[in-house]
Amino acid sequence: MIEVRVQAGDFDPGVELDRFGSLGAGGIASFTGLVRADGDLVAMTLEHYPAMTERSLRNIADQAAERWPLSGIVVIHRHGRLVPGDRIVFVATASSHRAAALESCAFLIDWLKTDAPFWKREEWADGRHRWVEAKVDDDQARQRWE
Amino acid sequence: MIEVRVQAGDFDPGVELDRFGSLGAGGIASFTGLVRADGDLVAMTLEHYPAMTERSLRNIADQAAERWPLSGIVVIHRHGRLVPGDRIVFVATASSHRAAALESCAFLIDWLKTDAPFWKREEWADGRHRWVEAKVDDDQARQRWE
Amino acid sequence: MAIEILYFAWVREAVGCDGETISPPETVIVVADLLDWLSARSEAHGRALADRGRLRVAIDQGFAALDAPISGAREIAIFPPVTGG
Amino acid sequence: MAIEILYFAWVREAVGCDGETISPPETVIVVADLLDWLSARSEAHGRALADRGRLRVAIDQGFAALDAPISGAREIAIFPPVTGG
Repeated sequence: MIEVRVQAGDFDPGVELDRFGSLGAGGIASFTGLVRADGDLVAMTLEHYPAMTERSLRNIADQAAERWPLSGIVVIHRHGRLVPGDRIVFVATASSHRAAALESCAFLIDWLKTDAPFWKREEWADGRHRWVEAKVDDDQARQRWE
Repeated sequence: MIEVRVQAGDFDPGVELDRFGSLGAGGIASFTGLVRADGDLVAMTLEHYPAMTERSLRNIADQAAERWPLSGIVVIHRHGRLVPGDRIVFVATASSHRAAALESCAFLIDWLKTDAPFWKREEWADGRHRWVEAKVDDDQARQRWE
Repeated sequence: MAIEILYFAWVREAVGCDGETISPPETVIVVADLLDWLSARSEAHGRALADRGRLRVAIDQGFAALDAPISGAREIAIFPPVTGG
Repeated sequence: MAIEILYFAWVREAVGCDGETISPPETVIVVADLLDWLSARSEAHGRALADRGRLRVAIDQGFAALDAPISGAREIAIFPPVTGG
């Protein structure tokens, strides 16, 4: 089971994890990314490239499926305007090997950060807005999987 | 927030993850361990050492809190008789650094496997029962954190 | 042949539009040539596309390097390094 | 002083009881001595405690090695390597 979703609306991590329960796997790992409660941050808008987004997420999920023995992969990424505390992204993997579930989860989120066509625009309390800059850290995190 | 629970009853990963939402962290990692749907396995009974269990889980959680910048840690471990598909264990960590959340989650589950006083007894369809043997893999997984 | 150009994030804001349909001359062979050619379209284009190190390009929805040929491309997107996840 | 001994998992099944209260002689100084002394209590004890490599011990709810002194201990648990998680 590989499932990829790009959506404006929220998702429920509990519901997603429950769906994995029926796969018979021994372990389920998940990562949920949220808009940080960061001082005067008012909102964060995620722009994306619709024609490319789902395809790139699917490609990343397929790569994880090739590298680890997984019985399930779910990747969900939201777009649009979000406020602090809102969920942005969710990845979950199921496997009979706990290391496979945890590592593939880390892999998926590292790759998402560098390979999925999303851009974050922050709105601050004083009216400024700012496009988030890509982090060198993220490139390094991705490179450890090469 | 560090929370450790040892209980016979089930838990809801979604509810646990939602409680982290209010911590203001950027990322939440979780691992859920389930009874594998493994051929003719009928049930698995988890025996534990009540006077020691909660203390050892708390010690493991404290070690994670010392090593990584975490805003939340939840560890839940069930005991008693469980059937395939049932949840056994849940660990979740919240951090503003995704690597800290994912690594500490792996650390917690690796340490639980070698340091928490639980023993699994399997019941098979033909009436046999068998105490699960500790795995060398588990010791190695734990040692990588030393 | 006509190519659909798309801009995202601050590149979109700096150029001042979501995208445009162009028909570059035959001398425009690789991505870098295209960026040079687009830069000459207006001052806003010039400013938006000046720093190649801060730009990424996708040809027909796949990431492409500066030396990738654009021959046969239908859609070319120009944007900053991604920051999702 | 009396020490509470607890057995878990297959050690419990092999010994045939959850635990027992004992008062070992002064010659029983470390964990290994205690295992030797307990082994002599019955055939079941002897079989259950024969293979030291398959046993783990906790003194007052903390893991202890075979050469750990038992002096002052109130509760000593004997069990197989743990298999939770």
